[in-house]
Amino acid sequence: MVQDKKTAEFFATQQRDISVSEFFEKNKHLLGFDNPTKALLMVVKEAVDNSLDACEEARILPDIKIKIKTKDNEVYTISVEDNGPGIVKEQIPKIFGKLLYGSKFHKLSQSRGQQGLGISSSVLYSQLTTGHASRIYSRTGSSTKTHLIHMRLDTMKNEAEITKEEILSEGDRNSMKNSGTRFEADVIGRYRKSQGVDEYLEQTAVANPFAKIEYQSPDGTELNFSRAVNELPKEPKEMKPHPYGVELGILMRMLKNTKSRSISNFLQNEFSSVGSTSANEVVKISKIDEKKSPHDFDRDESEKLLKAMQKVKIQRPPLDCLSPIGKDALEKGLKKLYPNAEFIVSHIRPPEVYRGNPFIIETAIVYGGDLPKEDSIKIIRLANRVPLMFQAGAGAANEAITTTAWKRYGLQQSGNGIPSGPAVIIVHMCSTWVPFISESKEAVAPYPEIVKEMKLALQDCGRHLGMYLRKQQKAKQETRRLHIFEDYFPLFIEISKELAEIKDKIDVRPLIENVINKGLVEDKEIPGEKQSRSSSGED
Amino acid sequence: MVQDKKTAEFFATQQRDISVSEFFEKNKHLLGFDNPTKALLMVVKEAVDNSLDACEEARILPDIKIKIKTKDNEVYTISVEDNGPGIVKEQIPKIFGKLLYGSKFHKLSQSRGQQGLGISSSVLYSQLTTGHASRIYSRTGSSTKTHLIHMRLDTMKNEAEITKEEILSEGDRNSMKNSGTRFEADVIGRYRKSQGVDEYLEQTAVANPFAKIEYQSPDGTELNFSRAVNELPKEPKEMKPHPYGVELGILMRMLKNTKSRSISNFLQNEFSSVGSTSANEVVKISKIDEKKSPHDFDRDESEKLLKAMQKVKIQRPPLDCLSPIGKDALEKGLKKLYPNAEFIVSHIRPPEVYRGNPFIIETAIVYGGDLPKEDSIKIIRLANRVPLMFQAGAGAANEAITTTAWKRYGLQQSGNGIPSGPAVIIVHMCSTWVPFISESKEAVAPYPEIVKEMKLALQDCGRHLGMYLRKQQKAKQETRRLHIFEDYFPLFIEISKELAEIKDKIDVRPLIENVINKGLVEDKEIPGEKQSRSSSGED
Amino acid sequence: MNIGKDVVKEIKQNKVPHMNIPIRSTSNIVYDEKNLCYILGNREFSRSAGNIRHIKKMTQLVKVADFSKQLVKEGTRHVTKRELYYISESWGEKLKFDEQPESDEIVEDIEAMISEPREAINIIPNPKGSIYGDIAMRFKNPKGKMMTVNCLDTADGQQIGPRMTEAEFAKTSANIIIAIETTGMYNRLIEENAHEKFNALLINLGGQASRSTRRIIKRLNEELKLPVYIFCDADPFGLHIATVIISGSAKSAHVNKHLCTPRAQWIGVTATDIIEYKLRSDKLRDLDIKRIKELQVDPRYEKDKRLQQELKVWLKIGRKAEQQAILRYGFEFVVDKYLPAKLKELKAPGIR
Amino acid sequence: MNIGKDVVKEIKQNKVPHMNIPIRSTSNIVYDEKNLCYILGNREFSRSAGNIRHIKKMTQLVKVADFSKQLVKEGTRHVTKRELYYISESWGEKLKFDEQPESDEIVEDIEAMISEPREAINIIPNPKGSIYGDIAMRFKNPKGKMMTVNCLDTADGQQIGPRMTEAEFAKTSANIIIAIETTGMYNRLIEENAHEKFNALLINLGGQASRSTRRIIKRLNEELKLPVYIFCDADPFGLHIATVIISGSAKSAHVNKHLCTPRAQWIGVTATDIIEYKLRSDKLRDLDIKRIKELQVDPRYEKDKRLQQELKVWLKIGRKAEQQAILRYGFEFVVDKYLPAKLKELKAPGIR
Repeated sequence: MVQDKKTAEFFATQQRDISVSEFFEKNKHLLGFDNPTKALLMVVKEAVDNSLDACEEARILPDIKIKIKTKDNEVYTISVEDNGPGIVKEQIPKIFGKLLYGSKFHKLSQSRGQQGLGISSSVLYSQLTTGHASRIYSRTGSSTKTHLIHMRLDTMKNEAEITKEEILSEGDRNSMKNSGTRFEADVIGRYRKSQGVDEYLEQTAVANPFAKIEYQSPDGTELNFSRAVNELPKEPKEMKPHPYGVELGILMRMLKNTKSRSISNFLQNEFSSVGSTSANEVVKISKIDEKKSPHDFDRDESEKLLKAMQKVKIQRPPLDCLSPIGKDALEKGLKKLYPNAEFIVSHIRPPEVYRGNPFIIETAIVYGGDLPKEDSIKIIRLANRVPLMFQAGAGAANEAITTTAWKRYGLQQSGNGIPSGPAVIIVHMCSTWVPFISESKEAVAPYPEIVKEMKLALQDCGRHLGMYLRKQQKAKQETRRLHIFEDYFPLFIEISKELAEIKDKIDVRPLIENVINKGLVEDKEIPGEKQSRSSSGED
Repeated sequence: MVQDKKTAEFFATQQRDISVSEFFEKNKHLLGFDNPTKALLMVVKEAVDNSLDACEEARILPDIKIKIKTKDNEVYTISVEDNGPGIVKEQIPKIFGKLLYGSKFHKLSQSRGQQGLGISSSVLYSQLTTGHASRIYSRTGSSTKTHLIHMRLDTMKNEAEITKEEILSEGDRNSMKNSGTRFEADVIGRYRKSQGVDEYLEQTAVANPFAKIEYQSPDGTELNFSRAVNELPKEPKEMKPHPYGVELGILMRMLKNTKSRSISNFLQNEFSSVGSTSANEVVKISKIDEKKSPHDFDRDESEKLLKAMQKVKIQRPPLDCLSPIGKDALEKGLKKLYPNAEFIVSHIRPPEVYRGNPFIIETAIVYGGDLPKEDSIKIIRLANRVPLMFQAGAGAANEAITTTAWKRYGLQQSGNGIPSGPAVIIVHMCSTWVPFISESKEAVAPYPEIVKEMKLALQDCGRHLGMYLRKQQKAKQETRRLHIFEDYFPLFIEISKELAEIKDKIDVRPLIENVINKGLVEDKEIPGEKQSRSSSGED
Repeated sequence: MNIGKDVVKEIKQNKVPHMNIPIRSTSNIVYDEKNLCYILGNREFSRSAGNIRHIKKMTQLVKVADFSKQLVKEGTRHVTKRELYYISESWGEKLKFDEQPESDEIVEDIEAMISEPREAINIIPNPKGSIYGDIAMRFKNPKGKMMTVNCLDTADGQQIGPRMTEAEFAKTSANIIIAIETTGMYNRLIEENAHEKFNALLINLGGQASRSTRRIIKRLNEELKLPVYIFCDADPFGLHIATVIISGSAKSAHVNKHLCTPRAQWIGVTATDIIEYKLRSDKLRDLDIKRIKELQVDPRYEKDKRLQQELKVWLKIGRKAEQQAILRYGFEFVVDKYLPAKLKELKAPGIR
Repeated sequence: MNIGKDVVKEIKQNKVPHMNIPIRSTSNIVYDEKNLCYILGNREFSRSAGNIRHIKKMTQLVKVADFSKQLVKEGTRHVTKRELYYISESWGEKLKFDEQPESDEIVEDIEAMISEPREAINIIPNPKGSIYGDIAMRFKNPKGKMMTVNCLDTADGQQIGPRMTEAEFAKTSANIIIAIETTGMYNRLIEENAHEKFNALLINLGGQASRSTRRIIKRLNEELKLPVYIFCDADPFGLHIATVIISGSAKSAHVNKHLCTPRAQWIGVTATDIIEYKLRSDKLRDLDIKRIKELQVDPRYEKDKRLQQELKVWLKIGRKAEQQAILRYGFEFVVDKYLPAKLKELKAPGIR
């Protein structure tokens, strides 16, 4: 066979750009659109996450309405509406019609969405499966009108393709009452009760006890979660990177782009937790001329600087960039969801750091009530207030739970398994950067620093649970003590007399009174009392 | 607390584009750069995959040289050189310096790389961890000279940033001898023998028996794989999408962009396996006016067309787009890797289709020789001739292997586990689109159609293995047959006489000769012979 | 035993010798309405000396047959199956058994071929159990001398061994036989003088009755016409002990008619007794329940209304008890109240 | 038994009564060089009637003591531990035992307190084993009448039950005692007339010797000065059977000195025999090896050179055999060659 050799020139004609939309269109499973069941949930989840983020940033107590309708159990129309600030008309095509566009990616701050992928991928999935345009309603205030934009996503250009624009009159039944955003899309999906939208919203309510959520499911049932607290959480601040978490390539870029003229200023301005003392110490240790402009650093100097940064002891990152649910709000939220629970406890860990990113772990345990006694406990995993619904076995929470010894806290556990008993365990991680194990954000990567904090928090909750259960136990025993003594003592004396063949009348009542009154009734084991028995039940 | 409400206008100022490089820089674990050990392997793997693809497309028998050096066991310098067609200078910055750029993404054809992510992410990882530029040497033919380009990746622009360009003189020791490409990069990595580069190259040699691979490892040892066959595999053809695998959104885009004027032509030109008969049938079933221009189709008409396409019986996709390793080449490659193996068998399945994508499964089993007898068998998983090194438990091959009953084929297996015994199992899937479970291409998604084909192929190999093992067994038994008969028959008669208290002399020799000569010695079980025994070994 | 003769006959006719052996697997076990027990059907399989999978077994079979023929001739020795296995070593490499199940199978093949229990050819099961009460036994001692012993003249009863099993019944005043599952209850009945009160022979089964004990019960029943009453734990295992004495086991279908006592009766302890006497009880295990359900459809007991009723009660209460649980009413209750009531219900002779 | 009297004394002194009970756990077991067995040390623990964890057990203890005192007085009844457990139901809710281990523990507490085995208070173990040979036994029958029986006049030996255990030894011509582990070998020795050949009483242990059997062996040894030889399987379990007869078990340290026969000797089958007689053998299990290693450092056998030598051989060959494996040489070998050689080596009286 003659081989027709192709040249480098020929290949050059074949190569071209791939748009990020095309990439994710072909790889939609990477964004969580693996199958119709999951896809339905993902669209709801991305829209609700965006709504909660928008309300929280605008300091508005969120009021979210979710409706899912279907005629044929194949195509589902999803509508998610919030009372947030709305979106200015020009931004709508970008936010909903462009993958990798958003406000959170370049900041370090705690938020639900991060990568600017979620809601536009819903638009993409919708048009891919049903061909329909998505509808975005937005009103930015009561003085403006509701805009309605119908749009698709042009995957080759990674741009929105607006198919229709309307301004709704105040009387229109689709007009928004106040400021807010409503997202509507049609997707091919499948609805199921468990591990689906219902459970996701239930857990979202626990993670966001300040939100009001109204939900109408495809089968027509309504599920409403009212607010458990009436205050928004403290607004998390944006932070700068911490010196301990930066890589050489990033540092070089920062040096090149900084406006600071001196290296000491550079360190103080571009990083968090660096004051003049530590900045100067870094410069000193690096042995680089302190007058050298950051722009003139070459690779080797950058590397020296990086090593110096890691040698100097620098404070932890600031904590105001994190906003945990909080002990009170978390417990109130759980009480609402489990009104019959016998015992609820939560624990919030002090902030910790992994790879320069600050994070806080919160955990809670709900015990008793209507919870099934025999099953494995239920686990609710949250990251930046967002429920994680899939890959339960892979994440950090699973590792933390299965490597904790639950027996001592009163739950059943066989080997290193998920404990069982009438309990729910909640594990929440909030951070400026949550390390997910995939883009579809299904589980938190089990970094040792994170697993350790989760375990410490769980152990604290566990100790409280154990104490509660032991106290319950003890109270029951206490009442039986005196009873036993009064029951057996006269009988003991009676039989002993018979054994000794002594007929004298002996009144033991005074002795009994005496022992009880003096508090001499004991309840303790004696060393050596446990007699060794190799077998039992001989004939 | 007064809440400062932020408006939609304020938020609009916060939002911006995220470049795909920035995205993957922050999410590098998604590309397989989870940790130093894996990162080192990924860089080698991406470069070797590119080299093999280039040689194969240019119909050149590949000759690949890999060198890895380190001074401090932290920074590793990796060099991968091929004898392919080289790359024209203008394309180098795009191929190596831009994520999502390549020739394979928009085509349907079998190739190693697909998404245009791999080699540029290596450049990205290299600069992120060491700050160094990567070096690309390229020579497009013996009449041209070797170009050397030093470059980094500007993540904000997703573009190459060339730091130095050279043209090497023929005498320069770095000059390439003939056409080809050499990629050099420095990364922070960790080298280990098992599940690392060595094993990857060994498996690559099995999957590409026509390639010559020379490898110098960080510890200085050299590993060379010579060619097992001297012919390149048949070149896989590019294919058009198959009507059964298309989604509504994609179909709508194709209708809009087609050059065909009639719907029947559109179907025949833009899809594979559609002739005029089936095209006309589709049009008929769709009940759309056959004269309507494809450009004028609205959504609902597109949907009708799609449903009609799925109703009409259309041939399978063409098979010349696939290029399996082949029974002969695969077995030769395995024989080279396991020269002492007792038995090697392979099986190639006829092409099948999942979601409109054609694919072929090949499997092989190597048995005996130096392989450890007690361990779990070794599994080599290949996809489009590329070894899959991680997530062995998650993929289709694992599911196919563990749900096959290996005991009947002579391997040990407890429950639904990985079988054990002195064996290696090879599973190769080639397809125009391999469904990986993550971008880092670590495992093939376990779609039922794929798992089924894998099982059928494995069962065929298993049957051959079983037959071989049973034949070995049988030969041994045969020789013992006559021996037993001649041994026992006289004794049997002797004791029977004693039992009957008969003293007559009986010469049994003639009867023995008679039975043997007439071939009357039997060796079979009689129905009912197995007497039921509920217990054994009574006193 | 014509086994040897048949072989020699075929040889002389210049044929490859064969043997027909009754099939003992479940498929060839049938219920014999006449003998009221399971027996083997007519199906046989044939071993041919020309089949190398058979020739060794056939040779070993004639060897075992020849060996036990010598034992019977000699008259004072008995071997257990285990002993046979070890003794086979003295027969040389070709004939010795590699595993005991091999020799056991051949012993059972011979039993089936000659339609007699192996005791008849002096291959005996391990003895277990003992007898107490007024009966004089005539037996041959190891030296071949005939002797007589009365089972009332011993301290704790006569051990049932190979000689006892074969003894002649010289004289007895007993009216009935009570066979007792546990050694504890057997001793209790001795100490409470049950043998006098009921004019009974007391037989200690010591759990599942050994073949020797089943054989001696059958002989006492048939030769002396003494009715037999079986007193067991109130659980399916106890009931099983009783049913094995009454109708034999499927496993020994080939010799059942020589071992079982079809007219023997089960006293209890019954499921109803557990309720009536409020006995200390344990939950039935899954295995127990399975066994009860099997017994409900067993052709041997389909028509036994009392048994069927008890099985129903068992399933309903889901509990089982030991026979000694009756001791909750003290020592005498079992002979003063419990057994008299039971024996009266079963119409035992001499009980008012 | 002063248990009751001590309680009443303390009550009269207006004290909360207590009881001291010897500790039976391993930490309080010591080797008694005089009696050549493990016995309990001096440590005791104290139960107080004022401790609610103790009061119920103490009440049950005096009840059991009182109950068995009545048995002893009456003189014809014995109960097993299981029977005791069931009988406790008749004592009412407060005194009855919920689980048998509870009553068992109290029986052992009493044994330790009175320093006598429970047989002395008519709480008997389940009997097992039998005796064959020329010895006349005088026993009290259930009605209290004294009777005599010779163990040679029975078919398969006299069952060792509660009455046999307490029997007087009226007359014997025997010189030695051979105790045999398996029923199979016991029957073999009867049938080979070993009792005559060695002038021996043959005792069938039936596996691990029951307490009754150990007791009767000790009595025969002490009262009639008959030397005892123990013939077991060639494995650590067989050896264990021998050592329990010789020195008792740790579990029964509190009564060992009433049960063990320190001068009894182990015949074998020894590890050396396995090699010498080429016996059919199986691999030692891990458990066997562990047991052998324990015996190597056991203070009771440290100075027994023959035993230590055999233990070494055992570990070396790594195999075990059953005593019946000697049958590879036919029936008579065991009495004609094997036992004579062994008894001679152990200097048994009357053996040339």
